[in-house]
This record gives sequence, C-alpha cells and structure tokens, in this order.
Amino acid sequence: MKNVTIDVKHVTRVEGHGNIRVRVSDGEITQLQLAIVESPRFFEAFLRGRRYYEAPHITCRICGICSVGHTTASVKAIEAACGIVPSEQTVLLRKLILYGEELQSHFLHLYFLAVPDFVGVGSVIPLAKTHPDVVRRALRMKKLANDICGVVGGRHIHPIALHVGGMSHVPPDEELIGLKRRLEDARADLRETAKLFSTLKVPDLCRKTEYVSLKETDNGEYAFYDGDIVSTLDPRPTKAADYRKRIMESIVEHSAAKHCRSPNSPTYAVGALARFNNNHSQLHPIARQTARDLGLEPICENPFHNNTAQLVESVHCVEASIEIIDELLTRGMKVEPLMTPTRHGTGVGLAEVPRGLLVHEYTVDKDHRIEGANLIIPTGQNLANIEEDMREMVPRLLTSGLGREEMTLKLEMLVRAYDPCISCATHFLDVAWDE
Amino acid sequence: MLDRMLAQRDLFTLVGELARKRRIIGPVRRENHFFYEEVADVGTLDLSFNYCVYGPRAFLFPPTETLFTFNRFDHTFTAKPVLDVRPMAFVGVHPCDIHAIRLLDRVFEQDHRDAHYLARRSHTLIVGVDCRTPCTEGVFCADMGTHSAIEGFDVMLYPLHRDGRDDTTFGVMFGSDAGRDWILYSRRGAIPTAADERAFEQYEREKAAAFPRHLRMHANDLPELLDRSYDSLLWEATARRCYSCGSCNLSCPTCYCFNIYDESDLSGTTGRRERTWDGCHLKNFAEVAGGHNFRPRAASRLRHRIYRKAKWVRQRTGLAGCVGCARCDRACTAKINSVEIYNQLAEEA
Amino acid sequence: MSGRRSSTILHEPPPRASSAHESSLYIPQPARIIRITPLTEMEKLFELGFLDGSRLNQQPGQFVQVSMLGVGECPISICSSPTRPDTFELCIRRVGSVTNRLHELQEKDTIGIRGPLGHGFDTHEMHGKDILMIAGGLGMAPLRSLIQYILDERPRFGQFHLLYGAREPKELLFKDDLLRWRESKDVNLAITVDRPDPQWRGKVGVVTTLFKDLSKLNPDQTVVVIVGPPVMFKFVVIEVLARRIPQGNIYCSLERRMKCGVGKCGHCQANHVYVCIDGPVFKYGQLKGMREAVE
Amino acid sequence: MKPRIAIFSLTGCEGCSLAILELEDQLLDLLGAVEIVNFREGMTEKDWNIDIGFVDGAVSTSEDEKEVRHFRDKCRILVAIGSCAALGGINTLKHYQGAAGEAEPPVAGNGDVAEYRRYVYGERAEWFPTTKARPISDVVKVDYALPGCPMVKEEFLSFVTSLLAGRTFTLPDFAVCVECKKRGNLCLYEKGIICLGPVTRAGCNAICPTFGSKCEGCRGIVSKEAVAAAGVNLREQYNVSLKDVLDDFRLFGAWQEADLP
Ligand SMILES: Cc1cc2nc3c(=O)[nH]c(=O)nc-3n(C[C@H](O)[C@H](O)[C@H](O)COP(=O)(O)OP(=O)(O)OC[C@H]3O[C@@H](n4cnc5c(N)ncnc54)[C@H](O)[C@@H]3O)c2cc1C
Ligand code: SF4
Ligand code: SF4
Ligand code: SF4
Repeated sequence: MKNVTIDVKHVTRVEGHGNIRVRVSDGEITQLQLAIVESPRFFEAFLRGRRYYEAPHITCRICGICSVGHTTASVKAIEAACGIVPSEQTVLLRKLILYGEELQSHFLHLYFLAVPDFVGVGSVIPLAKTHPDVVRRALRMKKLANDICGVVGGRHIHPIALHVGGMSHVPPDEELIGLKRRLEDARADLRETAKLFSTLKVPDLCRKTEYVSLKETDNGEYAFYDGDIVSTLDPRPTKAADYRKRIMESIVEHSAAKHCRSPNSPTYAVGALARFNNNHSQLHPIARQTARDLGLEPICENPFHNNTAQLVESVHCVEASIEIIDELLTRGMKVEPLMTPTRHGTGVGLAEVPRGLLVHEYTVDKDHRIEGANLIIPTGQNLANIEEDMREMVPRLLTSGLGREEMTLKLEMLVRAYDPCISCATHFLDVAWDE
Repeated sequence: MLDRMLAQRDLFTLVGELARKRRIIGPVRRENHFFYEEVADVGTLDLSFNYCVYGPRAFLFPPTETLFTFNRFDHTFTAKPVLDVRPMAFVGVHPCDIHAIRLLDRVFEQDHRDAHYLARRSHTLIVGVDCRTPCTEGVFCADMGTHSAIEGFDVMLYPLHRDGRDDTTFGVMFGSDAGRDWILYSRRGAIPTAADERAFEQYEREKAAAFPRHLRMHANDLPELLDRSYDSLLWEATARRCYSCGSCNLSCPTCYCFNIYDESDLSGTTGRRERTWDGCHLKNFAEVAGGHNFRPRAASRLRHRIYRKAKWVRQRTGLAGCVGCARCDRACTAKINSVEIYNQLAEEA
Repeated sequence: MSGRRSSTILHEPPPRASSAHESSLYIPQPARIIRITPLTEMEKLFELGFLDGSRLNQQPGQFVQVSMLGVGECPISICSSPTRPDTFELCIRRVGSVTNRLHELQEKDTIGIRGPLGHGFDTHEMHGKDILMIAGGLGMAPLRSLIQYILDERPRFGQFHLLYGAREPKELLFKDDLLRWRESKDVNLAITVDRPDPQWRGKVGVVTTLFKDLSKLNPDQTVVVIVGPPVMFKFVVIEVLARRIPQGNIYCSLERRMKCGVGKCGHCQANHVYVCIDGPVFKYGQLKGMREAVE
Repeated sequence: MKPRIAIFSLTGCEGCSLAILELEDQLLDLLGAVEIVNFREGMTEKDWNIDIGFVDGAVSTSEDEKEVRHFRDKCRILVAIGSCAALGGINTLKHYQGAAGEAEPPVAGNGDVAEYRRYVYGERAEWFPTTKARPISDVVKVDYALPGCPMVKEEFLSFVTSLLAGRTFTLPDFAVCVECKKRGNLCLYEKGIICLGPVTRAGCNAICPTFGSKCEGCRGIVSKEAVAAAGVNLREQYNVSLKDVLDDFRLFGAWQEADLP
C-alpha cells in the first residue's frame, strides 16, 4: 500500500466547497492539500456600499451553522467602527444567544457526526433505528439549543433580533424561565453524553501545535463574546484592533479560502480545543470536572480531542446560560431603542464561534455605508493545520497495518474532529487506492 | 341610571378574584401602544388606555383555530370537534368593540350556529369601559352610532371621577344578570347618590359634545349613497395604491371571513381541519378552481369591502358592519382611508 | 335611559346550549362509495350512502360539502332526486386538490359529507306548471336531481322541455339518462354541441339556438330553470325574457368559491347574498341589481 | 413505497439543509416517512434514483450550472429550497458591484466582476471563477420553490406532508402583513419604518416584524400589482429616500428587478 490517492470531496463550505487531495507514491507524500475549489462568494466585496446596520444581516448568510457567530462578530465590529457601546442588557442577550449557538453546533457535531463514527455507522440515519434513545436525547438537546436562539433572536439560522446598537426584541420572562427549566434538565442529558463519550476510544495523534483563541482578562469569563487574542505559544493578549499581528492571511492557489499563519508558527489551530487549552481555568467548575472525568487536560495537542473539548464547553455553556438567564430575570428587561453611530472609521469585532476565532473588520464611511471589509473565518484558519495533521497522520496510517476502510474512517474522523462544517463532515472520503 | 359606584381599587380587587376562575383579557401597554392580552397579573391592566391596536376579537375568534381533529381508518374515519370552553373575562372594552362583538355574536348565531365561536363567547364576561372623549384621531364611531353601547356587555364602567391613573371612580351599569351578580355579591362599591347621577348626566352631556362628526352624511344614508356609487371611478383611483395586503381586513374588529384547510401528520392518518382569518382584499379570495376570479381587481375588492362594511352587513344582520374605530385606516400602509372614501363619494353624488 | 337594561345576548346559555356538547357544524359524516361510474374524461358519478344508514333528505338543487380528510373539502351539487332516497349521487369533475383525490378512490372507500346545504328549487311552486330547463356543461349535474324529481312526480307537472348544450359530444354527461329521456314521452329533450365530432348526428350550435324549435310558451304557466356557465346564463336570460316569462318564474343556480357552506366564511358572497345559504338556487328577480351575480 | 429524497447544495450557506435538521420534533417521523438517499453529492451512482430532490444555494459558477443540470436529470421532482435557490438570494448582491463585468449584472454598479474578485483575492483573483448568481430555475425547470432565507422549516414540512397526503402544495399568495396581523404585531409603519411586508410573499409567519425588525423581502415579491402600488405609495404617500428602499429591496430582490415599477 505504497501508493494512495485520497480525494475528499467538498470538505468545507465556509466560502464554498472544498476538496482534500492526498497522493502518496512509494510511501512518500507527493501531494497533500486542502482546496476550497468552488463558489467564492465575495461577501467582502459586496458589503461595500451597503448601510452599516446591514452588515450582520448580510454576513450571517456566510454560514448557516455559525450565523449567530457571524452576527456577533459583525455587530461588534460595526459598533467599534461607529463608536457605539451596547447596553449591558444587549450584551447579556448576545452572550446568551451565542451560547445557544455553541450548544447547537456542538451537539450537532458530537451526535450527528462524531457518534456515528465511533459506533461505526455511516450517518445518524441508521443510528435512529439502532440507538433511538441516543438520537432522541440528541434531538432534545439540539432543540433546546435552537430554542435558546429562537427565544433571543427569533431563529437560529440568520437571527433577527440582533442589531448593531441593540436588540429589536426582548424575550418575555416566561420564555426565559421555560428555557432555564429545560437547561437544568439538560444537565442529566449532558451527564449521559459524557458517559457515552467516555466509552469511545479517541484515536491518538499528537503533533506540536499552536492553539489560538480569545481570552477574557477583565471579568474572568471563559471567552466566547469578549476577550483578546492569545495562544498557547504566546499568552500575551493582543487587542482586537491589532489582530493582524497575530493572524497573517495568505492566498493559496488551490483554495478559495485564505490560509492563515501566526508569527510563531506556519499553521495554528482554533476551535473548542484551542479555547480549552488557553482558558480551561475559566471554565465553570462542573465543566472542569467533566474535562477531568474525560481525561482532557491542558495543553492537549490531539486534534481528536476537539470533540471532548466541545462536550466540556457544552457543559460550560449550559451553566453559563442559566446564570445569564438568572441575571436577566433579576435585572428585568425592557425594550431599548437601537443606538446609532456616533463616529465613523474602522472597527474590528472578534468572537469565539463554535469552530473558533472569527474576525470581522469593517471600514465605515461618513454616510455610515461600508467602505471595506475583511473577514477571517475559523475553518480558513484551520485549513493549513489540517493539512499538517494529515501529513503527520498519513505515514502512520500506512504503517499501522489497518485495513483500507479503517484507514479511510480514521482520515474522515480527523477531518470531522475539526468540525469544519456539517456538510463537509457528512462527505465521504473518496479514497482511491493506487496499488 | 347608574347601578353602582365603584372605585378602581375595588374593581381591581374584584377582577383579581375573577382571575381565579377566568382568563383575564384586557388592555396592556406594549411599545407605547395598547393591546388586548391575557394577563397573569391584573395589575398590568391599564383601563385608562386610549385605544387597543386590535380589537378583542382574536380571543373569541382566534387567528387560527382547529375545528376538529380526525383519525382515518381503513374504511372510515372519526372526527372530534375542538371547542374551547375556558372561561374568560374581557376587562376594559370600549363601546365600539362591544358593538363589534355584538356583530360577531349575530353572525355566528344567525342561520347556522357556529359552536366554536359560541363556546368561547358563552363563557366570556364582558366588562366595558366607556369613552368620554374620542380615543384617538380619525375615529368616526360617533358617525356610526357606536361610541356608546347600551347592550352587549355584562358590566359597563363610566369613568366619572378621574383623578389620576390609579384613582378613578366608575359609575357602573349592569348589562346582564351575570354582571349584576358579580358586582352585587362582592358587596364592594356604593349605591349611586343623587350627586353621582348628576355627575353622570354631566358626563353624558360632555361626551355628546366631545365627539365630532367626520362623515358628510348620516350613516343611515350610506347604503343609498353606495347604491349610486357602484360605477364611480373613485374605486379605481383609490385602489391604484392598494397593496391588496389585507391589513384593513385583518385589523378590523368586525371582519369575520375565514379560510378552511387541512393539516395532517406525515403518515396522513391523523390530522386536523383548521380555519384561519381571511380577508376580502386578498387577491384570491373569490377565485375558484380553473382560475376564474369574481373580484380580480383591487378596485372591485376595495368596493366590496366598503359595501360590506357600510351596507351589506347591516342588511343581513341589522347591526352596524363598521363601528368607526378607524383601525383599517390606521393599518393601511397605503393610507387608504374609509372616511375619505365616503366623503369623496358624497361629493360626487 | 330606560332602554339600557337589556342583557348580553349570550350569557344565559341559549336553548341549544353551546357547550362542549354542541356539535360542530363543520364535522363531516362518513359516507361509503357504493358505485363509481365514469361519465367522461373529466367527470365521474359517485353513488353514496351514509355509513350509519341515515338518509340525506335533500331538495333538488341543494349541495353537500365533500371531504377528503387530510386534503380538504369542496362543494358539490347533489345530482340525484330525493324521490330515490336510499342513496345519493354526486357528479364530480376533477379540477384540483380534492376532486383529483376523489377520482382516485375506489368503491367501498369512505368520504366525508356535510349537508344537504343551501337553498334548492322550490318544487312546490313548480307544481302544475310547464317547465323549461336549460343546462349548460356541468350545470347538468344539479339539474339532474330536479329532472329525476319531475320524472318521478310527472303528473304534478305540465309540459317539460329540457335543452342541453355542451362544448363537445364527449363532454355530455349522463349519456345513459339522455338516451332514456330521449325515448321517453315525459320530457321533450333537445341537445346541441358547440364543436361536433365526426360521429355526432345531432344539432350543432350554442344552447340558445335550441330556442327556435321551442313551441310557444305560456308566460304565466311556465317556470324556467337555467344552470350553466356565466356566459351562457346571460344569453339564455335574454331569450327567456324575450318570451315574456316573469322574472319571478326564472330560476338559476350560482357558483362561487365556498369554504364553510353555512353562511360564515364570506367567500361565496355576491353583493349582499351568500350563495351558500341564500342560494345556490335563486330566482332571477332576486339577482337583479346584484351586479356581481349577473356580470 | 417511501419517496426517495435527496438534498443538494450549490452556492450558499447551507442554512436550508441545516434547517431540515432543525426540525427536531419531527425528524424521526420524517425519517420514517421518507427515505433519504442522498444528503449531498458524493454518493455512488447507484443511489441516484431520486423522487424528490431539494436544492439549496444559487447557481454562481459554471460548476454549479453543471451540477444542477445533473440533479434535474436524476430527480422526478426538483424543489428549490431557500432564497438562494429560489431567487438567487443574497449572492446576487455581487451584481451591484459590477458595471460591464463578464456576468452582465442586472443593474450597473460601480465596479466590475474582475474588480471585486481583485478586492477579495488580490492579484490572484483570476484563480477564482464566478458567474452571475442566479436562481436554479434560470438553468433548469423547477417544480416547486420554497423561498426564504433561510427556508421556513415548517413550510418544508408542510410541503413534504402535502405531497405525502396528496394535497396540492401552493405557496401563500398573500403578503406578509396577513401573518403579521394575525400575530397581533404593532405595524412597523406606525414607528415610521418602511417594511417590505406589503409586497413580500407570506409564509414566514412574519417572523422579522414579530422580532421587531422590518421585513427584508427574503421570500420574494408577492405580486406585480403590490409592487406597482408600492411605487405609487412611496412617491405619493411617503417622504422617503427611494434609494434606501431600493437598497432594502436588493438584499434579496436582484432577480426580481424586472418587476419594479
Ligand atoms: C354550489 C356549488 C356546487 C358545485 N357543484 C359541483 C358539482 O356538482 N360537480 C363538480 O364537479 N363541481 C361542482 N362545484 C365546483 C367545485 O366545488 C369545485 O370544482 C371544487 O371546489 C374544486 O375543488 P378542488 O379542491 O378539487 O380544487 P382546488 O382548485 O384545489 O380548490 C381549492 C379550494 O378552492 C375553492 N374552490 C375552487 N373552485 C371552486 C368552485 N368552483 N366553487 C367553490 N369553491 C371553489 C374550494 O374551497 C376548494 O377547496 C360546485 C361548486 C359550488 C359552489
Ligand atoms: S391595508 Fe390598504 S393596501 Fe392593504 S389591502 Fe387594505 S386597503 Fe389595500
Ligand atoms: S371597517 Fe375599519 S373603521 Fe370600520 S370597524 Fe372595521 S376597522 Fe373599524
Ligand atoms: S410590520 Fe410590515 S409585515 Fe407587519 S403589517 Fe406592518 S408592513 Fe406588514
């Protein structure tokens, strides 16, 4: 098995679809690339000339799974550019819906993509027959996550109530109370989930990697909404406005998504594991305990443990959501008018979205129309790192004595561990064996 | 003649007691406007509201309701009606809306009794609040004779002495035995004094003067005016702006048209038949299979609505088809205004 | 101020209390399909009987609401006569959701029926009179009920002329009935088609062309019944009025979109009338001034 | 026989495919009632026997065009889900960037296609081919379209249920205002906001106005007459900037520019 060609169709759809190509001849990797080949969508271009308040409603359409995340980064960036400081109530609601999306995305990934892998079925569809209780639990948790987004933002995919300068809707108390009750019930489901994952065997692949994420230094929160850029190699915080000092974008010929490197490493990873590695001490105690139970310890450099980190974060987000709801209910909510720009210029908005650090940057002109935009998407940042992991993994696989199917599965699992996006992960690795 | 005097405080206590047995629906402030809403805490009711954006009809005739559920078997089926008999009380209904409810009552009783509406209605207690002055600009209730109500309520409250939001004293009039029993058994309030009666007479005089007329003709003459206006060019001229969005119909407290459709589960064995509000301004309202539309143009639909409101409904029911609340006029994003239409027609004729 | 003391109409439960026990107007009764007879490419005749054995007790000209649960409901005229009461028949053209599904059904299947609904023909008023009936297209369906009634109660009626027009021979409904009626002395039947096919031996032309063969009518003694598409209606009325038939003796049946069938939903309103409860059968005199009905 | 269902994606955010997975309460029933044979391209040829194919995403490259023709060949019924597939969607915003670009945008903007590629990808812009963004109906015959950004998942469910029950499925042919009123919202015009509700096809249950935000027209215009009325009203009844309203409309409306008055 010295010559192998691996073709992963449509790996990522952050800005279109992507392919992974691996070619091995005589035991040497001759080609290995992660290529975004289709449909560049030009969001950065067509934002130009649009009115400032449209940015979140346009950019959430970059990705259906991360649309709350894009909305969050986008409102933060526009607000930074326009000199708007949102109210505390607004920030609380934004955090809550962002937790909703983290949960929704993590549950989707853990149950719909990872679990079928681990139990050895092709997708969630057969799982519905063989493990109906697991699927039902997954759906229950996913629905809760969706409903958090629905209550706060109107819907999860392309949320409505989130605007530059505030919220156009505040949830009624009853709905928040209902969510809180269900979040409390979800603790049991999460315990079951942890039990399930503790029985699954996590493949072993460690490679020295730089992990980049936000870190919150003011209020000590595990960073999703607020924070500065840090990494495992350089823990000194960098402010949003200086993101270019930490993230260097480059264009690679085979990909419509730009690749990224950091000043410290040619590739780096973002996502749940990166956040965990940088911020584990800021996790809710219950989440920290879950990590310990699952044997996850910082700094973990096994990309397959991204799943574990997602689970740990889910526990955290459930607890954090309960806390926010309590706070909102105690303070009492009122409809606040949207704030409008006080200045114009350039602003950067960062957010930790399910797949990692997201950057939105806009320049707004004096009429408050958008003059320029730059968006850096987590999967784009991970692409080069995934290539590196594959480079590490392919030779090991070739010598592992595994059968073809098992090898294919392992490769699929690696891709999925990064949770590039559901579409990619449901894709089959089309492995062509050149022998 | 007043039946009772009641302070707002006592009224709220009474309503609070009522809330143990009935869902309480009344005016609540939201975004600087008032809406009829079911309240958990009667303290959120605001009886000094100007007008509610929509009438209370949604609680008697919901925007969408299930008529029956069904189960299909091999060679037959069963169907079970869904009737909502949860007791309700509307607290704070202005005279126009009381007239509107009377019309709905009549329509749903007439010819064939509609159990779905009547189930709710017969479990509803209505506490009216009279308007001393027009609730807002543009209303033409006085023209339609609906700015006062003498029936259609269980209890009517006249805000006789108003010294601030929480300190109103109401003159109370009973409209039904249920209303009388409710107030009298509570032993709250007082027997009206001669001074109260004088205050009430004064109130009525002031009220009569406070409501301007907007129509250039008497409402009773509207049918005849319309008879002469069927071919007026005004319909086309006005409807040029009409979106056919139906906002006028859907915000009207007297509109009762509906559509019926089926919903089923994925297997098709169980399901339900539902009805939902419809509107005669919507394009396909009168369209039949094959595509023939009996009112294909916005102008013919606008004319239909106006005729219906000012002529045909009265012809069928003997009651006002329009209560002059101007909700349609406010709702119309094309600013099509019924008073303006009537007056323009009068000018033409 | 004395008039003020009237009570809310609905507080005291009215005699037929609308409580949870009051049955809903909208519930269909199960009826079994006893026989299905294809009539043309588009129409099938369904013979039906209620599962519980009850009878429909219709008036000629009335209609029912037919339910395919899960699909919907639509109004269909009853095309059999109350003088044949054990079952009833519906002639259904396939044009949309419900009617397409009805055409897929088999004998012994069950559908839902509400009715009879609406206002049919006043057969008492017709007793002793000569009858002139003009049917166009699917208008034959509601008329068949009246035709059967007249034939079953023949001695109560005078002369009976039946004029029937269809676009093409293959669209003629109830061909078996037509053959029988043509042989019968009880009815004077004339048929015409707009577009003949090679086999057609009969008359060609719109239905008004049949008027020239009609013997003289006695205006006070004759009841005229017209059911057909709106265009036909207008021209036929002109012919009939020209023969001095009083407007109170001319009957017609209207078709409108209908949802509830019981005078609530508003869809079938034509001017001030509700076709479903005031009609579908009207006297021409009633329609005068109802611009929507006749235009 | 359970209908065999496939779900495909072209250029878009795939939120519409995701929306199907967000039908948590009905998902198991759905999986019981239909057979999902292809939840994206990339399955082996023998699974291309498809009764109903759902496509999200717009046609935005020549590759998309090839794919959608292939889907059409393989599916008995082809359904465009979401605004991208049904109307071109947000992708069509790029049309307003080009003047006389290769894709001949419907309305001239202030640059061209090459220019916006350059904006995003610098000198290497020519590596990234793109064409005008179009609804799939511009390339192949589409049997049904379920517009909305994202697709309204309840409408998807009702579509599938209707097909299974033999009901005719039709989109609502009335404006968003109908649903907005049924939900008892305060009309945004009362707050001085120009909402696209009166000209936009209902079916979303007026979710945007319900959450305090104006209707952005994602489900497409409801009728030419309504848009014509809007033209009259904006000129005669409202004192607003037509450019702003046009900008609102263009968020999703590029493909319907021809219907503007
Ligand atoms: C009083 C009356 C008697 C009728 N008698 C017959 C008859 O004997 N035989 C026959 O084949 N047809 C008859 N029709 C017409 C028949 O009702 C329509 O063809 C039928 O409603 C089409 O329904 P559908 O669901 O198949 O079509 P769709 O086009 O799917 O109709 C959807 C809905 O539109 C409404 N609708 C559409 N067309 C009509 C229409 N013409 N009349 C009323 N509502 C309509 C209905 O509410 C229906 O449920 C009659 C109509 C009326 C009003
Ligand atoms: S609200 Fe105005 S625009 Fe809309 S249908 Fe009614 S009259 Fe026409
Ligand atoms: S027609 Fe207009 S004014 Fe009259 S009752 Fe209805 S909404 Fe009020
Ligand atoms: S808010 Fe928009 S959708 Fe709602 S009624 Fe007003 S115009 Fe129509």
